[in-house]
Amino acid sequence: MTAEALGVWLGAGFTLCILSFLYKDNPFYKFAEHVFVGISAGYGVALQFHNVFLPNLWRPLIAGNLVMIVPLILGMFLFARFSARVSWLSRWSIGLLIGIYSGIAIIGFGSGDLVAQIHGNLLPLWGGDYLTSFNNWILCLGLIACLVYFFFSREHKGSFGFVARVGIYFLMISFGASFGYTVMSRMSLLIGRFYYLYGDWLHILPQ
Amino acid sequence: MRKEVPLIITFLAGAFFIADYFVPHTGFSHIAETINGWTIIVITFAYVLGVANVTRVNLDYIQRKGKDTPYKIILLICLLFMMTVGIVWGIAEGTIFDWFFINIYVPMQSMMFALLAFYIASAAFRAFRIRSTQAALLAITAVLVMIGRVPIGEAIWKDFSNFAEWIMNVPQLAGKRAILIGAALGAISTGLKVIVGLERTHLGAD
Amino acid sequence: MRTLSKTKIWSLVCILVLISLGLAIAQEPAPAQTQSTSDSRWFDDNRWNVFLTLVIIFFLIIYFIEKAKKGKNLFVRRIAGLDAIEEAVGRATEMGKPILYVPGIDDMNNIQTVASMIILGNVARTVAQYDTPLIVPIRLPFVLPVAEESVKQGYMAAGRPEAFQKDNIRFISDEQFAYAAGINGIMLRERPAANLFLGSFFAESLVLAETGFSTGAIQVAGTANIHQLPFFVVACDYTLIGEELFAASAYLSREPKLLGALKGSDYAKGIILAALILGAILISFNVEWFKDWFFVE
Amino acid sequence: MKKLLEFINNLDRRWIFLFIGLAVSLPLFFPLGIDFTVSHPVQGFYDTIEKVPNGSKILMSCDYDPGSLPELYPMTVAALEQMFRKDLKVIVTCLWPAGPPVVERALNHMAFEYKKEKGIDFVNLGFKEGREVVMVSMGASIPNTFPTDYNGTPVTQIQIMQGVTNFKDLAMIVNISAGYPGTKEWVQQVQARYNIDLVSGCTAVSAPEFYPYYQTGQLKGLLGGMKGAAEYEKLVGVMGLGTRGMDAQSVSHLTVFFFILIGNLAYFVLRALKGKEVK
Repeated sequence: MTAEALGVWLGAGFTLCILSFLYKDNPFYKFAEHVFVGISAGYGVALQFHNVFLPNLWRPLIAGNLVMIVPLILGMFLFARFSARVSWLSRWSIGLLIGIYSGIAIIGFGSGDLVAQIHGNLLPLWGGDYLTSFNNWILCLGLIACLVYFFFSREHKGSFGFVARVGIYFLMISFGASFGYTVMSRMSLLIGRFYYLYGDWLHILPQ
Repeated sequence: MRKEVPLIITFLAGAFFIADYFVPHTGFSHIAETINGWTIIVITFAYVLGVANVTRVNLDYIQRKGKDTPYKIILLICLLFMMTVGIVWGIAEGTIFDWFFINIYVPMQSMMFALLAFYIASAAFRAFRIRSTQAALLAITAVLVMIGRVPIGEAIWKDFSNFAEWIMNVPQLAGKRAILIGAALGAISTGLKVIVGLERTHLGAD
Repeated sequence: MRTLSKTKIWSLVCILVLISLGLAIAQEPAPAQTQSTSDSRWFDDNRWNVFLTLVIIFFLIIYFIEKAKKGKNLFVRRIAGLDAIEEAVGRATEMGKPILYVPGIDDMNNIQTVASMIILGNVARTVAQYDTPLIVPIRLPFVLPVAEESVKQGYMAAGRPEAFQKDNIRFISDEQFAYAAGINGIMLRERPAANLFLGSFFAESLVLAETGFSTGAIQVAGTANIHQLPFFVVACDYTLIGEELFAASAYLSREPKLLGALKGSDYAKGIILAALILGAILISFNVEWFKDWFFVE
Repeated sequence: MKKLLEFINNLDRRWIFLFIGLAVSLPLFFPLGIDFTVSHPVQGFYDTIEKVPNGSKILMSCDYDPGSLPELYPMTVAALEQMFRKDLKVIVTCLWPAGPPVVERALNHMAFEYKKEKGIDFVNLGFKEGREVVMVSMGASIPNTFPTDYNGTPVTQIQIMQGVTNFKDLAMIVNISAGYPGTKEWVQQVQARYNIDLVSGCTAVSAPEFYPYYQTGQLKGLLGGMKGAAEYEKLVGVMGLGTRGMDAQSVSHLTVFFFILIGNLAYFVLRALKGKEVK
């Protein structure tokens, strides 16, 4: 048996272990699950070692780029968590990470989502062909109604309440579309697995 | 002091990276580039910290001799094995590390996610009840999109696919855009609160 | 005292080292740079639109937080979902059956979990008046003490600290599906009459909502993870959508930073609404400058 | 009648599991071969790549892991097919840790078929931790962010990387995305900042969320899920896993539709019957 064939048998075995969870929680599933968690954590460490630690930190450092001591120290600070006495040091690194991510997120959401999306919704309501104008009306009114639904400073009463109700209808359509697409996603994953079991493992699929 | 320094660091880092977008000055960008390089390294340590935590939690469990002890031992052995094999013999295609990744990690992770196909079908059957106008709209859209986006929909009605595409491009887009804008406002206000130090949950209780 | 001053000194030393290193780098461009053009502008003129937008939002949020801190009464409408929660809790107590409260699967650094804990405290206060158990399954170790504290506070606020049962705040498993399976077990065995799913949920939402539906419990859900909302909407009696979860927690806690942020983004939404309407009208009359101003480059 | 409805209403879900297993399996053995047309977002994906001058350098960020292989692997392979045919130079990066070995396989497989050489026609720069920060950092300098490729060769020794500093030196970005970090972050951090053409192939779960980006032109093209992959394969002219999965996809969707229908019928009829009894 070649290494490749052995691998497929092993993989198929573990696949079936996971699949058995459908019947009920059982030792096979539990075994596979723990193997998976172990393998994935070990995989992550080795990958980070070769793909980040060596090229981005270690090699520049031994090449004489002493500034790299800073991230090394900040990284070490994170481990201060394990000791109650110095655990406060870890907050420095966490503070740095959180600060950077918050700053970047503000820019990303502000430019890519907020301003750009408003720009995308400023559409001519008349003047074009009928279908385009009709679509633009729906986009414009739908967005306004949904935003009104998420407005918390006023009671949803009267005409304001009516608009909010239209808004929730648009949201439901939106969720419906997501539901449909999620079904598509999950089914494809299963198709992929059955391909593996019937094709790569058992070789019983018609070509 | 223990609390102030992290808050100052957070503020400086956040403000700097907001400014970085508006300031094209080369000197400014150089600092940003350096700090970005550091971040990539620090966050890698954070990952390793996570794994260290997993190890610690499981070792604790084994010491307490809980009923799942054998499983936890297996977990730790797998972790140690994969880590050693990868660090010592490399991770390229054709290594032992790669073989274990392709033949254990890939099939198992794929299957775990594929289980959701069964659950979504069962939820559709047992819990998807059209009890209100809202649920009805959701259901109708879901069914139209579900059938319209697969080939059989086109076999039933040749414009079904175009119609589903229209739903995606017009009514559903309006809802998604509102959510996008709302989420953007939420993310901006949370980010701001973190940067100015009003939100400190990430620094932990003291 | 002495240890504190020691930390102070160390902190100062570290800060100085960091700053000086930063300055050193700032003066010396990174080595592998091959950038040919150097830019000496201090502001990118194309980015005024994003700049002004952010300034307005920042101002609104800070302004309303300050206002809330000063004790100004900021109006927030009552979220319909809260009534639904109350009704579910009421029905469960009437039937004398337990209430299940699932706070999502994320850690305390997720703002949704924080919001969930606030709502949990309020649910506990209502439940405390009756002798119905409030079961709270937990996935992550950090969440456990916070949930215990919230529930305890709720019982104390209701004047019945002795009724608090620590055993009902249960750590299940930190594995996502094992956690879901554990909750399924609780639903099938202990038959809670009300299931509340509030917080950050992922793929397990479907499994939980389905089992809960099949046991016939009243279910109220709420999450800002948009991709999970469809499943909650179809299988639950009421669902808090996205921001409503945060609004509910702000409404209940009246905490300035939550309330102020909510108010601030409300006003931002008002401005956006105005811009959308104005912009659509202007562009329909072929006036382009307003739309062009929003172009991001 | 009532008994049947009650049976349906209280059906053990393992029966449903069995049904769905069959609905997905049978079409794999007995294909129906139903034809389908190509939608606009998919055409946009194809055209944007097609418009790039032959021989240009393209960044392909494969931000996924084995959990969504059936949807995203066919896209990766078909995109490589189109790009290698046009002799585009492909620089691959991954922001999800479990991505690189999978992409490495796709690259080696396609390179063998098109006789492309590693380091000259394509390179796999591997994984970097840091999510959005990696994207922003690449905007300043790609070689500083990725000093070596996946196997540890310094980028200074890789021919394709010569003259590549940042996004300005690339013709466009192709993103294959399974979630966070992925297309949303590429739009927010890179497309909005550097004005570079971006197309996305994503899981069906996230596709509806990206339609607003496609409408504004922030995304020039969008492949949603396995169906998107199948349509794209049709344009490229290959018969891949996406196309072959389509029949199973059709049948399983129909099955889910019937489940919703029957479930509701049983529920409402039963409720009406109970209402009568009470009266």
